[in-house]
Amino acid sequence: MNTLVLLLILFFGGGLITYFAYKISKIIGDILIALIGLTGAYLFFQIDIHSLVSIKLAGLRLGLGFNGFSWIFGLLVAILSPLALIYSIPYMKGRERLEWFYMLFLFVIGAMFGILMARDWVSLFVFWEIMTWSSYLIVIYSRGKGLDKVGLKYIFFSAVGAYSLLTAIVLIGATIKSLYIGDLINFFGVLSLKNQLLIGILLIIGFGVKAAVMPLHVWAPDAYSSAPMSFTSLFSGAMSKMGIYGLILVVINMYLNHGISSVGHWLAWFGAITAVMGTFYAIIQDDAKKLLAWSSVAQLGYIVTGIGVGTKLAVFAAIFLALLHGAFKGTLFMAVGAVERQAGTTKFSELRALIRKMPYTFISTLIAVIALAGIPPIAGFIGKWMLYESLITDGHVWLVVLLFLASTAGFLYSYRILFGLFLGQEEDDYKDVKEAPVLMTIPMLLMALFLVVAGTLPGFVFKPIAQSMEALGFADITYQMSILTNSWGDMVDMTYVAMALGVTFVVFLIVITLVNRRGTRYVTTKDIHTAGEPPSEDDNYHFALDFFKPFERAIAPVFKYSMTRIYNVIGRGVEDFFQFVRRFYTGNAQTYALYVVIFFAILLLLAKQIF
Amino acid sequence: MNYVLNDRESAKIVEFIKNFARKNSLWVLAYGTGCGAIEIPPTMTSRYDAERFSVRGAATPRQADVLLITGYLSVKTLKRVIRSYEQMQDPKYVIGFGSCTINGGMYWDSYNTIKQLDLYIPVDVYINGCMPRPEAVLAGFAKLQELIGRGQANGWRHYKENLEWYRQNQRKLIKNWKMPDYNW
Amino acid sequence: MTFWQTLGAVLLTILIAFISGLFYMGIRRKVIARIQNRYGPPLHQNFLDVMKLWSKESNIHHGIMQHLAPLWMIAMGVSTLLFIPIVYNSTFWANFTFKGDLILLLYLMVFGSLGFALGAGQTGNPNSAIGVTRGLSQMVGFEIPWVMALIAVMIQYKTTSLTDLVAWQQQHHTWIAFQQPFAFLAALLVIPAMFRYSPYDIVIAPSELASGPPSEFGGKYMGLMMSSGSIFMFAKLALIVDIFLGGATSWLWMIIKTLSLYMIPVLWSAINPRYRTEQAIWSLWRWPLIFAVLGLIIASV
Amino acid sequence: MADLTYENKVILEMREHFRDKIIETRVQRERRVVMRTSKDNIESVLLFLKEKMGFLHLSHIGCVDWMEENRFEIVYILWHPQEKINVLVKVDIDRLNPVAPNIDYIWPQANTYEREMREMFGIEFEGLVGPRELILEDWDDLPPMRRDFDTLHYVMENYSFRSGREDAQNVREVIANRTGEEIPEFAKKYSR
Repeated sequence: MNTLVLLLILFFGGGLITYFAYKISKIIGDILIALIGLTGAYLFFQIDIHSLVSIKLAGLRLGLGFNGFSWIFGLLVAILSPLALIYSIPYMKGRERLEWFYMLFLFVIGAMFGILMARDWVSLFVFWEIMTWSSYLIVIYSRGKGLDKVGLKYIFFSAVGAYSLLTAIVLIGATIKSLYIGDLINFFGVLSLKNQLLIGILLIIGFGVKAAVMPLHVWAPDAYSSAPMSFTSLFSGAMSKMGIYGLILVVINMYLNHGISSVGHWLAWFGAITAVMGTFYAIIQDDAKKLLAWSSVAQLGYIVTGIGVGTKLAVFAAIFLALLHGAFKGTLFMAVGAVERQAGTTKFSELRALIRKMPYTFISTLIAVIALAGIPPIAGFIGKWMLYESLITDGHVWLVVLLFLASTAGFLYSYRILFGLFLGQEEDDYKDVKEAPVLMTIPMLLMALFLVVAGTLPGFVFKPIAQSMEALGFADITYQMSILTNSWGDMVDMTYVAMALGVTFVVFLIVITLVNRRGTRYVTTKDIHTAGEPPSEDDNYHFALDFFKPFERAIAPVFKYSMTRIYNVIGRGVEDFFQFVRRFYTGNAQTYALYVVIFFAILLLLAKQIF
Repeated sequence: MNYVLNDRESAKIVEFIKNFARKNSLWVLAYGTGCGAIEIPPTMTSRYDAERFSVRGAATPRQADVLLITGYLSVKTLKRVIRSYEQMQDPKYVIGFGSCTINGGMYWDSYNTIKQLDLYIPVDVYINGCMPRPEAVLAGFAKLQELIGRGQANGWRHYKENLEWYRQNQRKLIKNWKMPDYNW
Repeated sequence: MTFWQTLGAVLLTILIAFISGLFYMGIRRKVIARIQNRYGPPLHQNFLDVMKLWSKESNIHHGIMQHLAPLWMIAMGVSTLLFIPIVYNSTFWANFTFKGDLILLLYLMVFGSLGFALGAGQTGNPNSAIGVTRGLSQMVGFEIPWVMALIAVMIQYKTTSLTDLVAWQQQHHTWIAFQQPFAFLAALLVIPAMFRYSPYDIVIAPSELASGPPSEFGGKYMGLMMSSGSIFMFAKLALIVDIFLGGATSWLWMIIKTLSLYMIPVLWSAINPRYRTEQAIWSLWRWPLIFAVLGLIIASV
Repeated sequence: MADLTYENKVILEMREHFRDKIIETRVQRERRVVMRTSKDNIESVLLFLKEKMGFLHLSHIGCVDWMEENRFEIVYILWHPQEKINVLVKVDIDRLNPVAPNIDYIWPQANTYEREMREMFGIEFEGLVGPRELILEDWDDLPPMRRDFDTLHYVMENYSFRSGREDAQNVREVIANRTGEEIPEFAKKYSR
């Protein structure tokens, strides 16, 4: 059997088997999902990029198969999903309805592979919807307070996306009489401008929902932070990249390759504003999950900007950042999940000083945060560098300024994560917190290791990206193992950066450790300068509330004059719409499915009359 | 090589250099205990300019070298002073400032101020007067520098060696001893 | 250039930057003392301070991150210095200048502060954390006009490489400060914030935060911090000299230019009180930002 | 001669309103009115002075230890911002059972004064909230401001003196001997 089909069967069939396996025994189920995850990764690497499966179904010609470009996203899914699954085993231990959770989890992974494999719009849409519904059910899996609203928000926006996707697909079917993605890309130039814009923008909305681009981002922070963290690492790390995948398909393959760059530039502006606002909102959060969720929105903004600008280096940077975002945000969500599991909360105002209790979690968080902030020599810097250079060399100065603002303000929440969770004054409440189980720390540490290696020798990552770029239609992709170059010929050699930093660090580490070694001692965090006041047992001077209050005061007008108004108008409109929609949304999944079917049927019926 | 490093003469030279640096860089902990603290601003600012003698302020005990006990010390403050002193990094020096630190001064019969500072923390230099004028303070610093240069300002070592005796005195006054342990 | 020559040049550069940085700080203390009608400490006072701090006989740390904290600073200071061209057209003093560009430097320059912030955070002292939040907020304030000024220069000269900028200025016998006056003005107004001198000394703020982030650092940790601070200060000055003031053809010129440039934040700080955090951010987003926007518009037109 | 109309008016009005609950009213000097009331009426007197008479500001609460008469005298000093007049309201409480009403609901700043008196004189205020320690720390002796607390004895017991201190004796006596002054009988006992 073809490996493509095998891969899909593995996840969808495996999902069903897992359901029953968990009914029988938890241990069998745990082993099974780890095996499925690893086998999936193994099968993925066995896939021949050029293999193609054609299925004829009810008059529709469906095709499955990777191309060079979707393979790179498949790589992300294939590597991240087994790690997330392995991480999930100890993380979810003791929770109810595990069979349900893992079945949906595997469905999501399978659907993501399906989306990347899909060569025609129908199977893409089917897998897209499987992914959406499974993830929706996982979001509301925890049955917490207020989750209904979160789920509703998510499914509402997903429905908007799905409907616009569907409309676009119907339009495509009506105009070019072929549902193959490749056909649309080839014949896109032939279409009338009206159709070009309509199809493209509908597709952008459809994909943009998953990529959480600015007006459509409302669902993301809540949904990311409400799902179990083991799933969120995949949700934010890989699933949001499906939206990015679609956006690249539309912006690069359809528009840019047929000479239309203005749509992309508009999208770039949306991306930059998303980055800034996402960062600002991340700064004012008190919950680590919420912070990371907003930060995901911001990071996706960078990627969208890169795609929108559409130059060679920019798209290269966007894909690189998309891969990296999968790695570091996956790590961060895993780390926060580990903290949640071990310490019981993720609120900055409650947590403090876990560094001595959870050192491995701290190290992986540290590296992931450095990557997030884009500081050399960790890999995040490379993506940022390429993005900035591409924008500067291409003359998009204001976009660079916006992104720089977002990135500098990003240091604020980067520090917040590390300080809020791991640093500060130790608290007796967390005296007995232990390091997370090995199965949880290993995936985090592996990804952190990847980030370090990719920082100094990014060529390993550049290689598959360059291949995918060629599949996208960019010619002359050159890359070197550790040297980055922009179109003006300026370059950065990452080995020198790593060497300068590393050698100085190590030399002075030796110096500072050896000098006066006998007189150096460790004191507890209670023994601090407090103007001589000896702190009593129950005193804790940890600083966590209103952490960035001065900064909030400084940027208050931004919230007050621009964002709040837009947000309120949108929010109020959306809320009103919710009230209206609520009547249709009975909370029963079957009813929703019925709606989709009815809508699809109506569209098909009307399509002939309209076009 | 080994011979050179262990040589007493070279150890002496190293010690001389260290003492030279120490005496020419006195960072004073900004900790005003009594009314004498009002003499510190004129000492530090334009009029008397202690900085030309390499004396400058430090914000926290971790950075400071000199603890200046400016005047009377109530029992409540004593607890804080001991803690601040123990948080300072060796070598550290104490200057008792004003007659209150020497023998109680005008508070000799107060129920709540200590009469003799060197029972509780080791004092390297006393400056008498009530208040000592900034000139006297500068003279005190000069004396301290002289002692450091000769390697005789060893109050901190004395404190370490006789910790039990000091603790006994301190505990006699501070009844509710809830201080973190001083692990050397 | 053999390996040993490069290594020698690197070490010499670091040494000269260290010595001149400490002397600059001494000059600053002297200048401020003279402004306040004081005699002031001797010029070599900072050397004595560093020596004394290294000769402390006991040192404490609150955990591994605090132990590592000054190391991030010195790693940043040294690597920043190595990527900045000091002497124009000199193969011996080239260091790593051909291996990096301005964007790298921008990010490299926050490496140490963030690493140090982690160490400051681990001390458990609330003052440290407050100082860090202030510093980060202020960083957002000054990075925006600063980056805009740099981008203006970059797009005007179509290069992001410092060596190219220096070469252009040397070949045309002019300074970018004259070619791009608005960007230079913006950079100039931002320098006090970059050096965290008054009125932008909200991070250290000795009277309210007890010196902020370094409040738990003493002895050798403080000593290494002062050493790295002097190197990094020289690197920052050299960077601005390279971008706007035409670089230097010899070490002497570099020292003259950096020292005169250094006098600007020093004199400005000598007569200023301290801002509050949001005031600092807003003051940076007023005139510097206006000049930077003007510079950017001129450069991109 | 100073104009004492408002001072007299205060007294008249208070007398009229409180009748015999106010005792010993007098104008001590210009802008200073002294009156005495009992422990049970002090709250209503203070409230009346604040709400009706316009003595909005509580300047101070003091305490005097009249050991021989076996009473504490608590003095509330109020200030009229418009007329610029002080009123001193005095209350006697029993020294053996020193309990006084708490008035920090009238003036919040009274809380600190009351805590200080609780610490220094051992006077309990009914329903006073706040840590017991204000200035002293870990004090387990008699409240130090009481006159029967022997300061010198306490000092000699707890602190040691450096030898050579000449005036570690009765200063009052030394000075009196120097000038040939005669110390009154009551002062001899409590002149420390």
